[in-house]
Amino acid sequence: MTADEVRALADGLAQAYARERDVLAQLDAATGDGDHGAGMARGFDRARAATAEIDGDDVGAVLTAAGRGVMSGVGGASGALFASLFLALGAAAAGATTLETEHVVAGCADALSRIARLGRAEIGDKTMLDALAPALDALRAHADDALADALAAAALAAREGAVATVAMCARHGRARYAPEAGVGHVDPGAVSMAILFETWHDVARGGAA
Amino acid sequence: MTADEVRALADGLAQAYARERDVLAQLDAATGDGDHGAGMARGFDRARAATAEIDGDDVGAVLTAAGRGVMSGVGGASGALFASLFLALGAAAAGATTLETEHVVAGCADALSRIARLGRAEIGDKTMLDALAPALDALRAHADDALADALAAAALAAREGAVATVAMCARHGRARYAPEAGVGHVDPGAVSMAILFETWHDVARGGAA
Amino acid sequence: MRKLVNDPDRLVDDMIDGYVAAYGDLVSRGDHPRVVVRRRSKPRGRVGIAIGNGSGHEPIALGWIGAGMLDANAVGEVFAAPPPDLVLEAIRASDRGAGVLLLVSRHAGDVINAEMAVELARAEGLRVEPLLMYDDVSSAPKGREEDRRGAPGTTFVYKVVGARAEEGASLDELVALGSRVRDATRTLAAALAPGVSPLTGRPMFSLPEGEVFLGMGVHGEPGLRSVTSATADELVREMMPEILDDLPFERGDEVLVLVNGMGGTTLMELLVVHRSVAAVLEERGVVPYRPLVGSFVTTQEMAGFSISLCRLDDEIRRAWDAPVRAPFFHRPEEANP
Amino acid sequence: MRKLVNDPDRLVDDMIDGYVAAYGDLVSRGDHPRVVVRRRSKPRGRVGIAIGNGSGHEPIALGWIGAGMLDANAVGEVFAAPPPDLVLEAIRASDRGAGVLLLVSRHAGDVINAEMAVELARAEGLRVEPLLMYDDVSSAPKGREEDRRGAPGTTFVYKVVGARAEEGASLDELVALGSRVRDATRTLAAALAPGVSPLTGRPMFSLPEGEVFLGMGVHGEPGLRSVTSATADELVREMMPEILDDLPFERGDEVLVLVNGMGGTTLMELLVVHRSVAAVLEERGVVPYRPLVGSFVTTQEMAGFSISLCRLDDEIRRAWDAPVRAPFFHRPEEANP
Ligand SMILES: Nc1ncnc2c1ncn2[C@@H]1O[C@H](COP(=O)(O)OP(=O)(O)O)[C@@H](O)[C@H]1O
Ligand SMILES: Nc1ncnc2c1ncn2[C@@H]1O[C@H](COP(=O)(O)OP(=O)(O)O)[C@@H](O)[C@H]1O
Ligand SMILES: [Mg+2]
Ligand SMILES: [Mg+2]
Ligand SMILES: [Mg+2]
Ligand SMILES: [Mg+2]
Repeated sequence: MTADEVRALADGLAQAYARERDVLAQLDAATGDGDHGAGMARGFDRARAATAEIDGDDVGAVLTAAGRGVMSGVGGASGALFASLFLALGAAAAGATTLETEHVVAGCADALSRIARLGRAEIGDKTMLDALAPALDALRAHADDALADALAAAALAAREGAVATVAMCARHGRARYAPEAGVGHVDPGAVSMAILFETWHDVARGGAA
Repeated sequence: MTADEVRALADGLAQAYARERDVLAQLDAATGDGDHGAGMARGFDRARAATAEIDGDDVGAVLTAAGRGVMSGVGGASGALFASLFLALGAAAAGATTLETEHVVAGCADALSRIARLGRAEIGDKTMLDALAPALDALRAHADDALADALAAAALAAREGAVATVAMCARHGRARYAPEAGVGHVDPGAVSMAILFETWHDVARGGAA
Repeated sequence: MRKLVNDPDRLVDDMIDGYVAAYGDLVSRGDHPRVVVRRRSKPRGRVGIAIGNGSGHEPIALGWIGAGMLDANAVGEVFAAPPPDLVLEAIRASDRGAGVLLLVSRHAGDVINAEMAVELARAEGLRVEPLLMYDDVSSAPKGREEDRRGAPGTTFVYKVVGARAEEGASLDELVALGSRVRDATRTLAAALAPGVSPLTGRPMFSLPEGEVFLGMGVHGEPGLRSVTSATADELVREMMPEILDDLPFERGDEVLVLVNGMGGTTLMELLVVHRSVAAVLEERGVVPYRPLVGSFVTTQEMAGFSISLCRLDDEIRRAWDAPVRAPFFHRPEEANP
Repeated sequence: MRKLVNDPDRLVDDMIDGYVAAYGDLVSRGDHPRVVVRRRSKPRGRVGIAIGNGSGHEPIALGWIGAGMLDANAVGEVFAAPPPDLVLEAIRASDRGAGVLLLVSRHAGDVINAEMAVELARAEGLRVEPLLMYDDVSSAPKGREEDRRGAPGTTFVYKVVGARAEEGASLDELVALGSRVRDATRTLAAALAPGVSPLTGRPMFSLPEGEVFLGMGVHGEPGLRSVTSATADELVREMMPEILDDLPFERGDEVLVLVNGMGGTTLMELLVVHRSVAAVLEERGVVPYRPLVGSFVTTQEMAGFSISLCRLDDEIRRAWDAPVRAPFFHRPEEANP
């Protein structure tokens, strides 16, 4: 992916989260406070603007700009965590003019450990990690493939991971206080993570966002 | 009326206002804040207790004790005004062992001007004065008659006065803020004044309170 | 349970118990259990400041006892003026040999009971002057100011006479000063939803959904008219001319400002309201001085607010700035500006 | 109109506008429009005290900026933790060359954003230590205190570290002191009715009529269980053992006490509640020191209250007594007791 394709990704994500705003809000309302949809929509709108403002063909710089936009725009528990993902990708790809699978594997791996550390969460705690971790496994399994192919596998794995959170007990975030810790409901942050990989795959294979 | 009969009057009034509590509350709720029934019931219960506590056959002293009970027990706009009536009667009859019509005329006349001064109210302003003033006129017309007979006329006049408040505009108290200043509703304080003279007449003619 | 009450008949006593238990370093019960006084009286030779008022509006009155403000408060039943003998106790408790100023918010019950209390006090040889306070522009037309009700703008009177009494002003000076503050003060309220009576557990009045009542009194008495503003700013812009044009407040005037919450309105909202008040003042060239925002004069959890302005002079300004050590009055300034 | 709002998207900005307009002698906007700071910074060489938190709980945080308490507040959206870059601005704004203590009430969003802000600040060469605050006994069992949520008992930490920072305590001392206050504090809340979201205009949760929820969090998160107490006293007596037995507080202990209203509960009721709290403390032989009653940490107009206790030592006591000049924190004592 070129820097402009990363800009297209930011644009695609802004559209996707605007479209899914109400669904995400309802998922969060079921177990948390209902603001996840608005936060993601606002944050990725900022990310799109940030990537449009930054010139040049350094994909790392564009991803970092996206991370800054997410960071200042989302707020709440998930904002800093999604920002961490983009900042880690930006750091992994710093200076490159094409985003390759290896950058994505390295960035996601770094993000996984950062998110787990910041959130004090483990896999299985019913958070966005439960979508990110299987996506990272899939990326690793396809480390030598083209980015679009690796992302196809990651998107599938992320969505499966998100769906699997329905059976988990929340141990972090506000879902922890939901009746039975939210068992029976999917985790909104995990769904947002699945949407992220799905949109990314769409953009990477040249599809419409 | 002897001092013991004045004690019986206090008892009768306590019973009457306890019985009429909800009616008075509703009348006050229509144009004011609805606390008039509770206030009168509480205040005349205190008046009864105060007259029972004071020994001796000085009717003036018993009436003054009743006034103190009303004063500390009713609260709101009407408490001090009803207390003024009993304090004025007590002053007029100070030292006497029988309450005579002349004491009542003098006491009510004094009370009328005190109440008008304290409340800055005039006759026709839709207050308790609109029951007290016709009662005083009737008492004056029967100044040479026995107390029970004078009170019979006063009770009738007070009730008529209370009923006539239905057409008046309130210029004082909370009824002033009622829609159209309460036109169409009787004034609760005037009704309480009518009840007072009716009960007094009952007790004076030796009837059950 | 919608209200935290034990027995409605004991509510006022329970409240006072809880208050003197919490703030016993500042206030205590007087000789009468329904009179609350400073823990340590003001020095002899200073004028006492007393007030009697119905409860249910806290923190006002009860919470403003302390150096720089009130000496004694006679606490009535919920929304009912305290009887004369109780007000008399508050007058006695605040007398330090230089006379007592009795503050009276102009509502029928408060006025009648206060006047009778003044008679009783004078009969005992006490020196006491009542000061009627009225500031609500909605309750009588201009020119009949003395027929208006007391509203949250009375706060300015409490604060200013409280400060000057502490400094040693005489009773005559305080009557003149308090009258001046009152005559320079105007208030208008807007109610959005009723409070719940702690006695009955029921709403105190009803208001059609979406309507705002302008001129609502502190016991829920109606006033001017109902409006349907869409935003806080629109509502404030509807209210401000009624206040500004009544005195009138003019370009260049300096004013004290109080945005008072009625109980059920959040501080977040009151600050949003203050933003609009400040904007209108600026447009009119009226200059605010150290405004106060908060819920000081409440009607249970009634939703709404009032705006009060008081035109300043130097004595009022200095008195506004003077320190207060009451449990619930607070308007600090920088220590060394 | 049930809420006095202009545009929900501008609510936080409007609130800050109204705040700095009213209290401009004490506070002002920092370099970032969502950071509020003291008008005059603390002297150089003193440790700064910063906090980021979601809005909607006023007066807490925003209202506590001033000498003796906070230096800077990063104001998040309603009930949403502010993002890391905003918290970073608050850290920068409170740095006076001796490091910054960043207070963090333990809620997932606040913790995550604060930790990331700390990383960003350190990357800039700033010295900053986060202090996690948790006091809500209902949110995790004894033994897992560090999994509990922040609740209104965090007030004690703000006040105590604020006072000692003003006096010149070092960052290390403040971390130790703040941890000690936190570890000596316990809170339990009871909710009677939900608040209304200023964003949606709808109630934030629902509660069956007549039920009281014990352990409700400051955003309406459920906690322990629901009860149906008939009186304020019964409810307090149900709550106090959960608090007292958790630390435990023992006979002879001296404690700070906070009875905090959630917004929609009147001061009258809070004082009735405090009466029962004081009675239980007396029965247990636990000695209250200068309690505080009022609505300091709110959840819009949610009805209910919380009870917080903090076991005292001499340093904490002196810091509790120290003066504060913040617009909305107030606990005076007699000038010369
Ligand atoms: N401690 C945590 N570690 C990892 N992810 C978390 C944590 N807490 C919350 N999340 C994620 O954040 C999502 C909620 O995000 P959001 O609604 O934006 O924040 P908030 O809970 O502050 O309202 C959850 O669904 C979960 O995936
Ligand atoms: N200024 C006044 N002068 C004479 N009577 C008055 C005045 N104000 C009120 N009242 C009388 O008091 C009655 C109301 O009494 P009450 O409900 O006990 O007092 P409040 O209005 O304080 O609740 C009215 O019906 C009227 O008769
Ligand atoms: Mg959420
Ligand atoms: Mg009444
Ligand atoms: Mg009344
Ligand atoms: Mg949130």
